[in-house]
Amino acid sequence: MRTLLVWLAGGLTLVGSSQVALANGWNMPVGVSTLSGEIYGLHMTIFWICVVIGVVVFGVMFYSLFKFRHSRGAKASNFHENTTVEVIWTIVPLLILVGMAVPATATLQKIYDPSEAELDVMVTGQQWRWRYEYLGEDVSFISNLATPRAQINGEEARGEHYLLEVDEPLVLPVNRKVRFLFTSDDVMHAWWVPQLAVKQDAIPGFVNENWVEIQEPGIYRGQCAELCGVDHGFMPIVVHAVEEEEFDTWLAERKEAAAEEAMGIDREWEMDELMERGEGIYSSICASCHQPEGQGSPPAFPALAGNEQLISDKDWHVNKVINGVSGSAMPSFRNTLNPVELASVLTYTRNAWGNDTGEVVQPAEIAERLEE
Amino acid sequence: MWEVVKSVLAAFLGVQREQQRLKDFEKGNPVAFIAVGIVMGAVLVGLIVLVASLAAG
Amino acid sequence: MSRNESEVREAGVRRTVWRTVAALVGMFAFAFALVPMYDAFCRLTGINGKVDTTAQAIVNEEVDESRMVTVQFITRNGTGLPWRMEAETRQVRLHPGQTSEIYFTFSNQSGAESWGRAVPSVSPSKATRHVRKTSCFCFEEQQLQAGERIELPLVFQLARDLPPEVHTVTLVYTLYPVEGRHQPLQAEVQTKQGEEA
Amino acid sequence: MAPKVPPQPTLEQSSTAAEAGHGHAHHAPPKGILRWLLTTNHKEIGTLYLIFSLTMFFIGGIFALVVRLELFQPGLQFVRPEFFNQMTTMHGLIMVFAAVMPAFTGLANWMIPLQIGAPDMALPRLNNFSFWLLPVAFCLLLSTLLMPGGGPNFGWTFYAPLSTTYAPPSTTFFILSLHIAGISSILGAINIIATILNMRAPGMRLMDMPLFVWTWLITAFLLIAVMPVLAGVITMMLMDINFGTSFFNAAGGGDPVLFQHLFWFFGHPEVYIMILPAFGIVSAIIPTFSRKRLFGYASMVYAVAAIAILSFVVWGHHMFAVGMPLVGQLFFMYATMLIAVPTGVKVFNWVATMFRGSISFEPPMLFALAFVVQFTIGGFSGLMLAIAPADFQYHDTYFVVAHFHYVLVPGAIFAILAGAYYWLPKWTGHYPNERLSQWHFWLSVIGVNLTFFPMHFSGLAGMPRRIPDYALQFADFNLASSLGAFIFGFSQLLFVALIVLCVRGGKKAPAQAWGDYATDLEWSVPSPAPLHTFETPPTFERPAH
Repeated sequence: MRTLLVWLAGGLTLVGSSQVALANGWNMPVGVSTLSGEIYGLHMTIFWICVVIGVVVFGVMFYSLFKFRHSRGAKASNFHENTTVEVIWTIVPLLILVGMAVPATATLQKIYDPSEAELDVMVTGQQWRWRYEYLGEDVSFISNLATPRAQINGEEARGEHYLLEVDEPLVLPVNRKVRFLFTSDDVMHAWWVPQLAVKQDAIPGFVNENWVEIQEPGIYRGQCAELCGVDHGFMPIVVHAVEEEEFDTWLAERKEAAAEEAMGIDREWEMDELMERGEGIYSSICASCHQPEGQGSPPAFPALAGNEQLISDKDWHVNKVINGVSGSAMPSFRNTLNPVELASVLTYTRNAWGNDTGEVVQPAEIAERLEE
Repeated sequence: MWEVVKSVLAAFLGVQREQQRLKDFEKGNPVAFIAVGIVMGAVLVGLIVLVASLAAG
Repeated sequence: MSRNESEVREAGVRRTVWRTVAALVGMFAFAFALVPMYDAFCRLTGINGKVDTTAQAIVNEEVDESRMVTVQFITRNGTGLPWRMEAETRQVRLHPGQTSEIYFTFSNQSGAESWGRAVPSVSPSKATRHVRKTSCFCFEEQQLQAGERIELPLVFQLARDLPPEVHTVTLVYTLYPVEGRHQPLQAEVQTKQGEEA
Repeated sequence: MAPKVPPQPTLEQSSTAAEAGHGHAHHAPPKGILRWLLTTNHKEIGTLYLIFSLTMFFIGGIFALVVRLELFQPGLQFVRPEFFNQMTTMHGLIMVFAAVMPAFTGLANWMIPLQIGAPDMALPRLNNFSFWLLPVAFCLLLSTLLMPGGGPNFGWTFYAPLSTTYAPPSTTFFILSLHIAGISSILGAINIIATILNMRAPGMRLMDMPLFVWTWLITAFLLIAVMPVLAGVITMMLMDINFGTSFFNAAGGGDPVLFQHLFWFFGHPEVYIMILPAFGIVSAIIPTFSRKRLFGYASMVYAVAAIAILSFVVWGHHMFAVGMPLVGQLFFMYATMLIAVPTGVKVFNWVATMFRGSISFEPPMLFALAFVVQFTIGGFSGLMLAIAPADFQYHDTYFVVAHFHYVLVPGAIFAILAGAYYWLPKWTGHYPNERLSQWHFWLSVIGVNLTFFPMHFSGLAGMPRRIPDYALQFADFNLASSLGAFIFGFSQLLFVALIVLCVRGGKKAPAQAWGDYATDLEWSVPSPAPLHTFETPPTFERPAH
């Protein structure tokens, strides 16, 4: 009787501790989207089924190891076949799995439901950042890792959301179905936010579709989930889910800011205006390959500081940035940066780290070049 | 022939009696088992595709 | 082991070896045969958004007035091609069964003539077979002189039997450089740029 | 009732003395290095395979320790990300193609002729050639680490376009080395099929073969069917990289998803190739030390045969997040569930063998038991991964890493270690040192579980695969994993010490080293097994199975 109590107490503490563990950060998040709860349910159901089968199987096994020890003079019996037992222990798991297949099919059908969405967002994976375009709204921006390199190299203390923070989060409305279209500009990436239970590969040359309907406002963080090269671990995803009105005002603001930026193209920009803005863009996008001081890491990533070709031939430099170099890691920034941003980063790279050519690249010049 | 099909189905389930095994190995030639196995595999695949397309609706 | 027993064994070994070698060659050929089979399977079922690259005839079936479907057009410029591709309109609302014509403008920004190709992709993949294209710039490679700017049409019919649950069909065109197509003239230009890059 | 066999000269005598009762002149075998370079003896080639596999296991292990060293704490402390990606890729490639497969081939070369009463493999010279291809292939692969642009950094699954358009220049050497390793596996498989089908002792039919031989026959058929597909894929990659075709390049009309379909059509049968021989070894060890016949021998034989066919239809479960249509997702989910049952259920056969047996815990049995328990845990996480909607949360996270390491490390590698401990008395004539093997066993079990169990939680909590640095919430899990990895890594050195001691000395082992319950033919040969055995095939009475 006593051993039974001991076993019971042990079992209870095990289950209790596992509950505590599963709650905070040890288990799949329950998530905040309409489907993430169902997926969590499936996960926990199959998990507990496996635990039960495991306890039974290992129980019989350890019981036999303990009871039928040769050293205790256990005599081996001679049965070696019993097809009925075998049929039973094959059919039972088969039925359990068929039982699991039914809810799994239902959830999968919901995931694949292409019903009408109020908002379409195009998500494009690039080597080592994400670009978001609100289709039909003329709002699009790049989302780069915001964790400073110093924290990564251990020179500074690591922030709370280390490696899971971006400069421009994806802002989405709550309680509205958002349809995602995934594609990639170079290699395969995968867009994954655990709290939203959405994971989809971004394949170059093809488009994949998925959707989410977030139920609670909040900040949800995720990462790229398909090996895509050097900075695969450094291209996070941050989604700000906000109330519907707040989203509409934000979208209107961004639309107007984009329009105003487009207006500002033809006015004459000052050197330091462009330099200051260019430095921001350089550090968030270009530094990961060409290094913060522009020394690059040849032969893969050419140096920009003191690069004779760059300093002498401005046209060549502009062409490289706008059209990229096919077959290399240098992407085309033609429609990822607007003319003002292109002009800023070009002016910065032509005048920083001792390259001081003194030339200012005007947004109007770039805009005209893009419209040729 | 029906004997071979029954054995292959038992194999897919993963359960078989000893004396059935002796009989199968005794007179059945392996090529027949492989051929029926592949055919039954294809039938199983067809069945699953049917169920999947029905479920997909 | 007597002589004929070892001969029987050698013969058995030789027979087995040749059969396995045949199987190996078969499987290697099968691996390469999988490529066209995959293409055919994709076109048949329309998975992975692979659209037919051959013109299809318009089927005159009366238009299904009861529902409207939004067809979106998205253009993306691949790396390394100094072109710009713009769709005339961002999206169009159609009844299943209707045909529509959309113009896409291509402009070559670089100082040299170059070849490009637009790779199509459709989402959701179940709608792929129901987009019948009669003429599309994506059927063949396009050539643009330096600074040239042309408009090419996309004429397609949205099939009447488009599955009812599909409300939005997105056509995405990704523009890629075509390296293979080098005319002699083009070759020198390319190598000159090659040294500079 | 072991079959009666004429007494055979022992190892030392046979290599020097002229063969008893054989007419053909036997020139003195070459000495030293030349002996091992030119050997066509299945025992020597088996030893070569096993030694090669052990060295590669340590090299792959070092790469893994570099990975775990970097992941010990958040932040980049030791290696740059480019080198980290090379380490994860090379760890995968070396462990799969250079450690696990050659180890099973080595055990096959040693034991199959002995277990079916054949004097040697069907094609001895081909056997030598297929071994010596391996060092060439993997020296080439390891040399890519020193090439400009670094070695392969696109994961052991080398997905296009990362492995074609955006790959380092050394990728062509990577393709060449995989071709050579593939050819070596294919030639080995041909040899094994020819041996098993044609060179069994008279009286022994297909059905009397031990389960290790049966599982290896099925594995050899899988190898013949799948290695050419791998060769096809890497040839297409080679043409994409160097000859301007575009199989997998969207720009030229190709499709990166085609690569994944082709790779995993090879990939899934490949994981069965790595586990079926382990089923064979464990099914030989557990009955011997439970002193009881294997429960449901027929079911095991049939299930293993069925796996050979069904393993070709489930490759899609590696690609649930790639954007397959609903019908494809459902098909692969159902097919994976259907095949998981007959495979997983084999574990119950081993447990039933132990039930009401008379069990003793010598080293081989310890490893076999650890295999059964931990392989089942890997099987359960595999069952969870089969649920497609849940796989959207598991795919490409550390939960998947935990799954396949539980199935491969305490699965395939513990089975290889169990096989080694089980047949060491036959190979060397001495029992492995009891105390040292206990230490090796318990340290390995602690190391394996401390390394891979926390990975379940870091994966569920959202840590993706193949990242050199991670967010703070995964720090404790990775600390434990790295600690466990070092324990497991260094405890394998005990195994090396044990092998050296066992070869040189230790308790003498009789022919029937593990009691009279080991009834297979290899126990009828004296230990250490002489260089030439079964010159005259043994008469074989059919023991009731």
